[in-house]
Amino acid sequence: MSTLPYSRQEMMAIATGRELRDGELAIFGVGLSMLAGYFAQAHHAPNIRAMTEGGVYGATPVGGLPWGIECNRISANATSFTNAIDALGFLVASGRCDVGIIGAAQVDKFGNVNTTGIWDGEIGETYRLPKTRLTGAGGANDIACGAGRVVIMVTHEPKRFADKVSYISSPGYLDGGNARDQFGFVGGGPSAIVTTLGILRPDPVSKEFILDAYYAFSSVDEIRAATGWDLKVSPTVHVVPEPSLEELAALRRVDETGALRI
Amino acid sequence: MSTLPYSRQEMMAIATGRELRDGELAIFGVGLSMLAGYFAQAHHAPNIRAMTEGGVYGATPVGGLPWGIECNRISANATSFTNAIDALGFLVASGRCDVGIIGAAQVDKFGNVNTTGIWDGEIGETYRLPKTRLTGAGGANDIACGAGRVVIMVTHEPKRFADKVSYISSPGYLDGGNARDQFGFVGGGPSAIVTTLGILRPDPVSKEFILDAYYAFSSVDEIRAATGWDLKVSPTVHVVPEPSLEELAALRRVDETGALRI
Amino acid sequence: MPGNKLITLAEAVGRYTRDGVQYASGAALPVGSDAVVFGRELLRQKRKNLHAIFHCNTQQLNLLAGAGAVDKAECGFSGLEVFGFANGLRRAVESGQTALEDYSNLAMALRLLGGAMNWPFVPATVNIGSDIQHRSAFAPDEYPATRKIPTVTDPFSGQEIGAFSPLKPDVAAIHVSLADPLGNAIMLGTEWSRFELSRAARKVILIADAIVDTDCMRQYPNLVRIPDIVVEAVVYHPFAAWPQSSPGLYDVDEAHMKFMNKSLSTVEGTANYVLDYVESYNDIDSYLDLIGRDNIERLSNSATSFLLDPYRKWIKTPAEIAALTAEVTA
Amino acid sequence: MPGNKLITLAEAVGRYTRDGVQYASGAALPVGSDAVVFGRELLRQKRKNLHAIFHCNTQQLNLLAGAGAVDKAECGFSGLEVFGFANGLRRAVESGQTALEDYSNLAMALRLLGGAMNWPFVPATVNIGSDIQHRSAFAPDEYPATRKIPTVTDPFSGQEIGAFSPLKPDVAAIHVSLADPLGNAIMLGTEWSRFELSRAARKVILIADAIVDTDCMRQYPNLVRIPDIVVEAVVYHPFAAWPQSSPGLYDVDEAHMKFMNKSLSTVEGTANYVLDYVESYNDIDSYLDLIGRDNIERLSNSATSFLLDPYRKWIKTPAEIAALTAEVTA
Repeated sequence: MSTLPYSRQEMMAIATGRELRDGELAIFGVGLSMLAGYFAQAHHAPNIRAMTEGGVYGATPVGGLPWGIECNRISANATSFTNAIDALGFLVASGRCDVGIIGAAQVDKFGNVNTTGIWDGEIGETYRLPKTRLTGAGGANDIACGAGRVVIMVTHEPKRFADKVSYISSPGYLDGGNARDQFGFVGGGPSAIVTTLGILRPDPVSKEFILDAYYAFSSVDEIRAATGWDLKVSPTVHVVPEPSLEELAALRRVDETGALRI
Repeated sequence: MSTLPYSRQEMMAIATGRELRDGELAIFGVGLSMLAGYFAQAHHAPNIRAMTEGGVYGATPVGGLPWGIECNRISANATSFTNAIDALGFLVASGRCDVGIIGAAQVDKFGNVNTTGIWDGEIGETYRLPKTRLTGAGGANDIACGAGRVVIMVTHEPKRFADKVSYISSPGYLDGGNARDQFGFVGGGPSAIVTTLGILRPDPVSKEFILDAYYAFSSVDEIRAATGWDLKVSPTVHVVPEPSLEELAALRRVDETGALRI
Repeated sequence: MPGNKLITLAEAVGRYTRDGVQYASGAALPVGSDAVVFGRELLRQKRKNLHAIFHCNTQQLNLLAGAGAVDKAECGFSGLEVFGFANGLRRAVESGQTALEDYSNLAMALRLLGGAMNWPFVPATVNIGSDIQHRSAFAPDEYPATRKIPTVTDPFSGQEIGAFSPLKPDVAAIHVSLADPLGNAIMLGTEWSRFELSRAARKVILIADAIVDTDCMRQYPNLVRIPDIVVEAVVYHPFAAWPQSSPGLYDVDEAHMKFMNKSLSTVEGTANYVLDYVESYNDIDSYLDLIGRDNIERLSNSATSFLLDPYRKWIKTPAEIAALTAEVTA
Repeated sequence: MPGNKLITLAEAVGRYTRDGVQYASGAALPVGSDAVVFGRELLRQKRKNLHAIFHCNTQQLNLLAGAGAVDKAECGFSGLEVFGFANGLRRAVESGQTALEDYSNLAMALRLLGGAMNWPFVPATVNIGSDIQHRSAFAPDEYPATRKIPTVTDPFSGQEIGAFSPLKPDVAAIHVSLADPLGNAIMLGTEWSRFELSRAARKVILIADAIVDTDCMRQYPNLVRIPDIVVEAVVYHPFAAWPQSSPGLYDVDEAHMKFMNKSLSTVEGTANYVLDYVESYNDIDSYLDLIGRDNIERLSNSATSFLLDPYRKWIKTPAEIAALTAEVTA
């Protein structure tokens, strides 16, 4: 790693940012996903319509990674502040938002996300206490249900890539196939899982996530070993282009305090 | 009339204003009902929490009768402007508002109000065109469903007091008795019909409106003759106290342009 | 959609409307903020068979319906408040020209909320039990009408309440006090349901009495209830609500309110009104001439003028706006 | 309820809360506006067995739960954003001390909207299909939980969606940037769901960083999203959100955010924190001393300070506020 001119987190943020297209209405979660989103705006999507679930519009973070979606670092130059009903309801749950970026503590092969808790084994019929309580769904469930497509950002470790998450906080493709249809979700579901090692995308029919690409510094074998299910590999698996100098410069302008350089 | 130091409309407005108590959350409709409400605030209910369905709070009209609930005459000194969802939903339909004042083109013996149209005879099974189209329900339906109690202001004429209104725009007691219960309305229904001739109040059980009081210038016989159904008279029927000098002065301060003096 | 979105009124009507469109305005009240001038331009461009969604009737719907351009309308209130019945709309309804579907004012706001939220229905605890629920001008032969405000069972209590159908108009022309060229808007006075409408409509056009620099929005972001991300186009048009009022900018023109409504009470009067007050001007200057420069000065001398004070320093001149508009058209 | 409503923080907690109360705050986010100081006072007055309604967790809930004062909590997000897991709340949940019922952030806002509207239920197109719908910490033995987010049938399409239960907390302490003595309030920065909460709660107490004259509200009525008519009491308390931020007034105190959260990760650390940062001050001055006067100066030097500029001239001095508060108490 030390030989690379960029960190794995930076590669993940840039690969995530590349998923966003100019002009889209896009919602960014807290932390890394916000840097990834604002990187896209700073680099290749100047007309992206960026928002946070706090209802903060027209802003560009100042002073480094905002501490939260409502942090003063993002409130210092907004053109509009509204509220949760507006941002998560009118603009996201409605289906109006093109793309959202969310994080995950645990994700499974159908792109279901757990951010609620870790249990030892299945929870069972009784809702017993979690071994480790996490942060809950936040706005990610709303984004997962409503956004046109969702990009999931997650550190690639076996414990985070489970065959089945212990708790679905935010729905991916549920049991796979057309399982989302019975709930009538207006959003299309996760289009990519971008990790510190590569990019997974869903099979168009089964909706199982398969390995689509790896980074210059990773490999198919490394990724399969770091995945908690028997990860299938796309016949077109390929290497993700390394960050360009322009991309890195844009990212680091947004990530002023170097949160991604760790 | 010319011998009285006040007009019938002024008497009606003062009698309506007397229905309001200090500290109540009160909503006023457009026109005369607004003058009646702000008269109460100016005279005996200084701490009334007055609002209009536009979501205009903390205001006192300037320059005379406002042309509408959002008129600049009422927007010139407000402390808060919000919106319809707030005023009619959160504060009125919710049951939070203590009292509302509404007008009527036609009212029936159960306090049902028609402001939608006049047909010749019953409408029948097909929704045929009205002979005369009126203004529709506006916010009065919402007030009639949600406000703790409702005061109806109406000019006392036989054509306006029908045995049964041709169209229920805003529900009173519907078919009488407990008929409102099946719809679960949180509001209690109309507590009084204040007219240019007297005051009608509902029988506690049947909910039929009966004559409760007449004015110094009217009589039981005159009122019965001006009512389109066989109006019952309360055993405690009595004369309404005439406006005091203080009441008249307060009313005329609010009614700066003399809308009620006609 | 960041970027300068200033276009002319004529261009906005030309680009975003067509015959038969489901057109929303009047998420405003009959005496206050409404883009009445947009309705005039719809008539100038001969739009017809409109399906009008007006939270409340305004002089705009009164004019459009009176002139025969409206087939269907949905309203919460169809009068003109203290100015009385809306004679143009009334005539169109009584003649059968316009089918007017009645709701209450809260119902219309909730239907816009439901459209913005993309709900399949909105809970209704009002309008039920009255003839608003049981009578439908859009389905006159159904009595009781069962598809207008059907019942739904609350899964917690088992009780029945009503259900409103959400609204998602094709296009909305929303009057605002101030807009920047990007489409951020400030409304002074009650919002009525303009906030919800701006999210429910498929396309939103702002009609602004004044254009301000975006710095104004950065100073007052909590006032920007309509952000640029939901806006397609911005039209600058002073006195856009005339003869209605715009808090902070101008009062209601009482004389013209009465004259206009009286004109609309007959076919002939309406034709004359259209000739004199719709087809008679060519640009903003001649529109203002029509209102009358003295009249404009009088109406601008409003008891609400102080409400505009904090924003005056950011207001752009007509020349600056013309240059910005040319930039977009070029 | 017009009239001066200024009372002290201690009086507000004493008068409006009791053990077991359904208490709402945190219609705010974990890093921004929340009346954290109200939570400190709840602990000073030994309130316990609270049922906490927090749209999102904040340092207030983290502290209250960590100190063992919360039996039940309902949240959309229970972390501290970039500051990580909320250790006090997490410990309380993992030990079984606090039953935490999970919803999403939109769900919590909609449940407050539904409470404000007095609807029996709110349509749910989110949270359905996930374990948020099927698992209930308040009814752990029911699986799938059928009373938490039951289904409801859309009468228009026949499709099933979900239904949220509305929220009507007994009392809400709402942090605002500016309030006048009557209870009119201006929020700078995202409202999150404070607007809806102020109408859903049975009693509303404002906790304001600064008190302004009512003239400020009359100049900016569109900013007054919480009007006096829904407010019971107004508490003046500078740095009420500390260590969280208040846009326009002060930034997040990063060091204390981390220190506080670390303290709350153990029983012992929590006890020390309560000793040092809850029970250690007697009045506003000693509270500000605790934060540190240099620290206050640093935190007040915010990139958002310009947002407060338009209102500064109406801000009342501590002496003026003390006189007004004495007036109410007398």
